Amino acid sequence: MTTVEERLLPSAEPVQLIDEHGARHDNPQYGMPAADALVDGYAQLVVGRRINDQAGALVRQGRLAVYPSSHGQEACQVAATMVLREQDWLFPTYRDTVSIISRGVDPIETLTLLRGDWHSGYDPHERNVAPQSTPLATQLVHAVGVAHAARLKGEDTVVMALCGDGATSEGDFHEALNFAAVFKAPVVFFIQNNEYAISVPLARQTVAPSLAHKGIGYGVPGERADGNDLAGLLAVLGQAVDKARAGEGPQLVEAHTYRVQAHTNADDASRYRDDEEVTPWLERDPIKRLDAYLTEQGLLEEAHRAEATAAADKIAADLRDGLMQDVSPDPAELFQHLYAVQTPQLKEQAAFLQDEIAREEA
Amino acid sequence: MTTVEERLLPSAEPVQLIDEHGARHDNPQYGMPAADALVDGYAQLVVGRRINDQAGALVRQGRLAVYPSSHGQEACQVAATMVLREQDWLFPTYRDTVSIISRGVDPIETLTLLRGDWHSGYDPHERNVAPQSTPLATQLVHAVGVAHAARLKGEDTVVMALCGDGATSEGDFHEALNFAAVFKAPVVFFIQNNEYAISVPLARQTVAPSLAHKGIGYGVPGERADGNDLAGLLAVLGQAVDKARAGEGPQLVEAHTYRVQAHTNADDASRYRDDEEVTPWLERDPIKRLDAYLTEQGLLEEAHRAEATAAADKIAADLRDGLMQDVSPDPAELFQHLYAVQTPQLKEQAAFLQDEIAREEA
Amino acid sequence: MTHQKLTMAQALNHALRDAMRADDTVLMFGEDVGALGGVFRITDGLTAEFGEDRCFDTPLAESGIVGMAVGLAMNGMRPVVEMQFDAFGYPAFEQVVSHVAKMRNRTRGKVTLPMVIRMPYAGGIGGVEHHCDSSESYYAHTPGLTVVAPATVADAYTLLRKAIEFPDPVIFMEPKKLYWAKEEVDLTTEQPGIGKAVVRREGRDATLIAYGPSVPIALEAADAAAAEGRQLQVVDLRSIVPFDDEKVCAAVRSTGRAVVVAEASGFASVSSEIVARVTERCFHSLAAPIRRVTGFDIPYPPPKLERHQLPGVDRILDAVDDLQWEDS
Amino acid sequence: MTHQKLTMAQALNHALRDAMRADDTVLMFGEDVGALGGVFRITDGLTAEFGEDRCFDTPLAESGIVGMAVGLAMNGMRPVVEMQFDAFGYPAFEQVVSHVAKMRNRTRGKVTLPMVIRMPYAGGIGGVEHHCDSSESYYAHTPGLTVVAPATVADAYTLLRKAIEFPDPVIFMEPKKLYWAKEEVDLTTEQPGIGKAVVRREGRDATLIAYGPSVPIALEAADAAAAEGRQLQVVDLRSIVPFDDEKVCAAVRSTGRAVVVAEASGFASVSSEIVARVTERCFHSLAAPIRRVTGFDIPYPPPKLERHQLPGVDRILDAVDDLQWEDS
Ligand SMILES: Cc1ncc(C[n+]2csc(CCOP(=O)(O)OP(=O)(O)O)c2C)c(N)n1
Ligand SMILES: Cc1ncc(C[n+]2csc(CCOP(=O)(O)OP(=O)(O)O)c2C)c(N)n1
Ligand SMILES: [Mg+2]
Ligand SMILES: [Mg+2]
Repeated sequence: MTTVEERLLPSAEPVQLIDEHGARHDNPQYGMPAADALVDGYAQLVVGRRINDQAGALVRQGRLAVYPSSHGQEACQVAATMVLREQDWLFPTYRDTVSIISRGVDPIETLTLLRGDWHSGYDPHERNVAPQSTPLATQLVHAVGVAHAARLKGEDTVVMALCGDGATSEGDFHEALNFAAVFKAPVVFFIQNNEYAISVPLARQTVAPSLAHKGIGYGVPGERADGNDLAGLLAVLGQAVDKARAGEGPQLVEAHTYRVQAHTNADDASRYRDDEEVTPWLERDPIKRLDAYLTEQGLLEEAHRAEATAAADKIAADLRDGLMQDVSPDPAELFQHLYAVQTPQLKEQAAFLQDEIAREEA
Repeated sequence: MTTVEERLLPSAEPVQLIDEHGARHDNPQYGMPAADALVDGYAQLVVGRRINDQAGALVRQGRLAVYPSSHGQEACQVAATMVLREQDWLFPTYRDTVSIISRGVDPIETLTLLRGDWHSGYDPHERNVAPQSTPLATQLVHAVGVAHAARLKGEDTVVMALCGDGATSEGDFHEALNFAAVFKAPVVFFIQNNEYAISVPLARQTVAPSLAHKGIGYGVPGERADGNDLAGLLAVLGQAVDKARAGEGPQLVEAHTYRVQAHTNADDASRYRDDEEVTPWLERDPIKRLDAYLTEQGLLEEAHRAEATAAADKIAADLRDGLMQDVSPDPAELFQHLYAVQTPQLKEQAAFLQDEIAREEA
Repeated sequence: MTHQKLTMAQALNHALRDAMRADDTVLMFGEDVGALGGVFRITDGLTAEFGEDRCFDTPLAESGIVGMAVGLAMNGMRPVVEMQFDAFGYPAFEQVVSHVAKMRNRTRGKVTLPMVIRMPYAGGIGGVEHHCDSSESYYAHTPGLTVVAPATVADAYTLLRKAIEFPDPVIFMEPKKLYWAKEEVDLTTEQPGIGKAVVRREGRDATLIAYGPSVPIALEAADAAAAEGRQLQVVDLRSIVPFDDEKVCAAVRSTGRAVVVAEASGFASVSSEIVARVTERCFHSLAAPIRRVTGFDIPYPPPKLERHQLPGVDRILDAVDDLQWEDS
Repeated sequence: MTHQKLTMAQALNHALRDAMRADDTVLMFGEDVGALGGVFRITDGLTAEFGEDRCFDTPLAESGIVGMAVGLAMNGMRPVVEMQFDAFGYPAFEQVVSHVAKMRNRTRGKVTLPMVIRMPYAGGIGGVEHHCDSSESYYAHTPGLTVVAPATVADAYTLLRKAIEFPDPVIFMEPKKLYWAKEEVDLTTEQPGIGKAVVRREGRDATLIAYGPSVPIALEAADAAAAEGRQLQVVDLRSIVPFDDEKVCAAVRSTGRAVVVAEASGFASVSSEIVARVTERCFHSLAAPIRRVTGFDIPYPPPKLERHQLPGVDRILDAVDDLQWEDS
C-alpha cells in the first residue's frame, strides 16, 4: 500500500537514465526509451543547439532584437514536444523557441516576436502551440482552460505547460496547479529549473526541498528528472503525459538543468555568477552524453550524425536567409487586430495615421 | 535522522489533545497546556461565544450592517491570541472579531467596520493588530513584511497571520508563504479550515491531502490540529510560535473546524448544504469538550463558570450599549485621511461637500 | 419574446439561461455561482438546469478564473465568469490587461477570446469596504476590451445576450444597486447593440450623459428640472467602449450644454474622457464648459457616509445651474 | 550638492544611495536589484554599499513584493521597490489599489505607508510586448496614490529623494527611454517638490502640457515651432497626482490654446483628465478646444512599428496648427 505522500512526492533524486558520462542507469519506475526515439531525439538536440547558436549570431548581427537562449537546455526543449501527440497543446515561454520549432512551427514565424515584427508570428491553432508568454506563469492558467475545454469536448488531449524556476514564485503558478487539480485537467506542468531567474539563483527563489515538492500541496504528483538527460526526460514526461491522458489529472515535472549562457544577450552574467560555476555544467551537456551512450550502444552511426548535422545546417541557413529579408509590418495592422469589428475610434485613428504617413511620404 | 519530508509534512492526523467527549489524548510531540492556561482559555471561549451571539442579535436589530460569525470556531480565535506576546502582531480577517477582542482591542472599535462607520475602527499600533482584511489572502504578504521588519530591527516579534480555507487558493497565499520562507520571516500562518468558502466546500477548493501539506512546497513545516480543541491548538500554535521566535522561520498550521452558521447573516446556507451535515459538528463544540475535560479533572469549578458567564454578560451588555449609540462619522473625514497633506483637489472637493451640506441643512 | 415584470437580477439570469440554451459552448463559472446561485442570485438555477459542467464553482482565485476562461475561449468555449464584487476583480488585473485585452491583437486575429467578465459594480447598497468600487475606468483605458454597462432591466438582458454572442471579450459592469429594480419588459435582443447609446429622455436645454447606475438618477434629475421648467435630455451610453461619439455629440450639439454623471471618482476616468472628447468635437456648440458630477477622488466611503459619494439629484441640478445660463 | 554630468539612470542611483545613507530605514528590493543592480542598473552597487539587508533580491512575484513593502512600511521601514517593467506591475494591482492606496484612509491615518514603487515605464526602446506600457492612468485614477514622473535628470534625483521622504506611498514612473539621457546637473532637493509643475519654456502662442518622456519631445516641438515663428510654452507636470491646477491653468490662460502630449493611449487617461479639468476651469480663455497628442488606443506596438505610437514633433505641430488660429 502506498501512502498519499508516496504517491505525490517526487523520487529522492532526479530521475537519470543516462549519466553525464553516457553510462546507463536503470530505474525501476522508468524504462529506457526505445532506441529509435533516442536516435531521433539526438538529431533534434543537434538541430536545437544549432537554432540557439544561430539565433545568437543573428542577434549580434542585429537581425533579432533579443534572444533568450535555451543553450544547454535542449534536452528539455526536445523532450517536451517528443512526448506529445498531434492533438496535444504546447504552452511555451519566451525561452522555448527550440521547443516550438521542434513541434513543427515555422522557424521564421516563431522568431517574429524576437525580431520585433509583431507580438507573435505563428497561428497557434495550426500546431496547437500557444503564443510564447512573456508575463511569467500567466500562461499556466490558460493551459488549464485549454485542457479543461478538451475534456468537456470529450477529447483525450494533453497540454504541456512550460515555465521556469523563477516563474514558480508567481501567484498564477499556484492558481494554475490548484485549478488543474480540482478540475482534473490533463496538464503536464513542466518546470525547467535552470537555477536562475535572470540574476536570481534558485536559493533566493525557494527553500523547498525541490520544485517537484510543490505538487503535493495541490494533490498533484510531482516528479523530478535530470534536465540534461534526454532519456530520463522522455521517460518521466512520457509517463506524465500518459497519466494525464488516462484521466489521472495534472502532473508536475521538474527538470534540473542549467542556464549556461546569460539570461539574454542583453544580460551580463558576470555580474552575479562566477565562470567556475558554469564549467561543470558544460560537462553535463545533453548532446555529449547522449552521443556517448548511443555510440557505446552502437545505435549512433556516422550516417546519423551526418544527417543531424545536415538538418542543423539547413535550419541555420533557413534562419539566416529568412531573417536577412527585411519584413516591414504594415502600420495599418496596428488597428486591425483588436476587435473583429473595428470600433469607430480605431477607424478614426487608423485614418489619422494613414494620412500622416501619406503626408510624410509626399 | 529525520528526512526533510518528515520535518516538513504534518502529522498523519490532526493533533487532538482533548476529544469531543472531553477525554484526554496524549501526544508524544505536544504536551498538555498548563491547567491555568486551559481555565483562562475556557473563560475566553465563553466570552467569544457570547460576542458572536450578541453580534448576531445586533445584526437582526439593525445595529450592525453584517456579521461574519466565528461561532464554533472560538477555540481557534482564542488560541491564536493566547500564544502571542505583547510585542507580537495579529493579522485577522473579517471573521476574526473574537480574536481581535481577545487580543485586547476595544470591542466597539473592533465593530466599527461591520457597523458601517468607517473601514476600520481601532489603532493597529495600539495592540499590534492589523486592520481586518476583506480581500482574501492579501494580508498574508503584509504579515511577512511586518515580521521581516521586526527581524531587521533585531526584535524577536512573531506575527500570527490568519486566513480561511478558501483564501489558500489565492495567489497571495502562495507568495506570502514563499517570501516568508525565503526570508525566514517569523510568521505563523494559521488557516482556519471551516470547510466552506461561502458556499464552496473544501473539496472544490483543493484536492490536496490537507492544507498543512502546502507547507513543504515552500520548505515550511506544516502541522494540523483539531480546530475545536483548545488544548491541541494551544500546544500546536504555541510550538509554532516558539519555533518562529527562535529563528526557525515561518510555520504553517491548519486547524480543522467547521462553519456552523451561514457565511454571514446575508447568506442562506440551506441552498448548498444539509442540516445533517451540521449536526455532528455541534457535538464537537469547543466549549463543551473543554468544560467536560476540565470538570472531569476537577479544574473547573462553579466559580470559574460564574466568572466566565459574568464576563460574557458584561461584554454583551457593552456591545449592546455601545452599538445602541448612534455614531455619525463626520463627512469631512472622507477627505482627511488619504494623505498626510491634503491635496488641492481634495481641499476643493471637501469644500464643495461642506457647502452642499450647509445648503441642505439651511 | 416574453412580456414580464422582472428585476434586473432576474433579467440577467434569463439572459444567461437563454444564452446557455442557445449555445452549449457557453459556460458560466466563478465563486459561489453553482449551488448558491451567486451572492446576488444572478446564476440561480443554472447548475440545476445545465449541470456541473456548464455552470460551476471554482477555487477562490480570480486570476485563475479569468485565466482559465482565456484557455477555455482559446479552445472553443464561450466562458462567462463572475467576479463576485468588482473590487475582487483586481487580483485578475494582469490576466485582463496582458491577455484578455491583448490575445487577439497579439496573434493577428488567429486566437480570439469570446468571453464575458461579469462584475457587480458601484455602490448604493451599504456595503463595507471593497464592495462598492467603480472600476470601469481601468478597463475602458485598456485597449482591446469592450466595456458595457446596462442601466435598465431590458438592457441588462439585451446587452448580456449580445455580450455573450460578441466575438471578443466584454467587461460587463452590472450596477448592483439596480439588481432589484423592477420593470415590465420584453426579453429581446432586438435592441440597439454594443456600441450604441440611446436617448432616454428628450430635452432641449441641456444634456445629461450617464451610464449604469447613474442613468436612473439622471432621469430623476430631469424630472425635477422639468418641474422647474428646464428640459433636460438624458443620454444613456450603455457602451463605454466602443463609445457612441455620433449619438453623444449630436445630443450635446442639440442643447449646447452638458453634464456628465458618473459614480466613479472623477480623476482620469471615463467621465474625464467624455468631457474631453465631446469638448474636442463640439467646442463651438458649447455655451458653457461641460460639467462633471462624479464621485469624489476618495476610496468608496463606509455605509454611513456613502450618500455623499453618490451623484444625487440636487448635485446634478446644481451642476446644470452652473452651465452659465445668464452670460452665454 | 555636486555638479556633474550624469545620465538619468545614474541620477536615480545617486538618489537611492543618498536616501539610504540619510535614513537607514530606507530599503530597496525587487527582482534582480541586488548583485545585478537591476536590469537598468538603477540599483547598481547598493547591495555592495549597504548590504543584503538593505538592498536585496526577492522571489519573482510582484504582488509579494508590493505586499511585503506594505508590511515593512507598517512596521517602521521606508521601502522602495522596483517593478522590473511597468507591465509587470499588473500582478501587484490588487495590492496597490486595495492596500497601498487605502491603508491610511482605512485606518484614519493610524497606519501610514511611506513607500515608493518605482516603475520603468513607457516606450521608445524597441522592447518586445509587455516592456513598454504606460500605466500611469491606472494609478492616477486610484484615490490615495501619489503619482510622479520626472522628465529631466535633475528632477529624477530631486523627485525620487522627495518621494522617498514623502509620508505616503508614491508611484514613481521612470521614463525608461530617458535613462541614458545625459545632463550637467546639481544633485539637490532644493527644487519644487511633489505637486508642483514647472514651465520648462516660455511662449505666448500656445501651451504644450507634458510629463515624463513627452517633455523632451514637447521641447523639441517648441524649438521647431519657434523656427516657424510660433512661440510655444512648455509645462512639465512632474506630478500627476497631486495635480498643479494653479500653474497649469495660469499657463493655459496666458496663451488661450493648449495641446496635451502623452505617450499613453488617450482613452480615459491622464490626458483626458488634463483636457477636462483645464477646460472646466479655463473655458472662456480658450480660443480653441484643447487638443491631445497621445498614443493610439492600441496595445503598445512591436519594435518595428513603435515610432507610430510615440508622440513626435510633427504630430505635435500638426495639433498646434489645428488650434483654429484663423477663426478665433
Ligand atoms: C510577471 C513578470 N515579472 C517579471 C518579468 C521579467 N522577467 C523576464 S524573465 C525573468 C526571469 C524568469 O526566470 P525563470 O522563470 O527561471 O525562467 P528562465 O528565464 O530562467 O527560463 C524575469 C524576472 C516577467 N517577464 N513577467
Ligand atoms: C479577493 C477576494 N475575492 C473574493 C472575496 C469574496 N469573499 C468574501 S469571504 C469569501 C469566502 C472566504 O472563504 P474562507 O477563506 O474559507 O474564509 P471563511 O469565510 O470561511 O472564514 C469570499 C469568496 C473576497 N473577500 N476577496
Ligand atoms: Mg530559470
Ligand atoms: Mg472557510
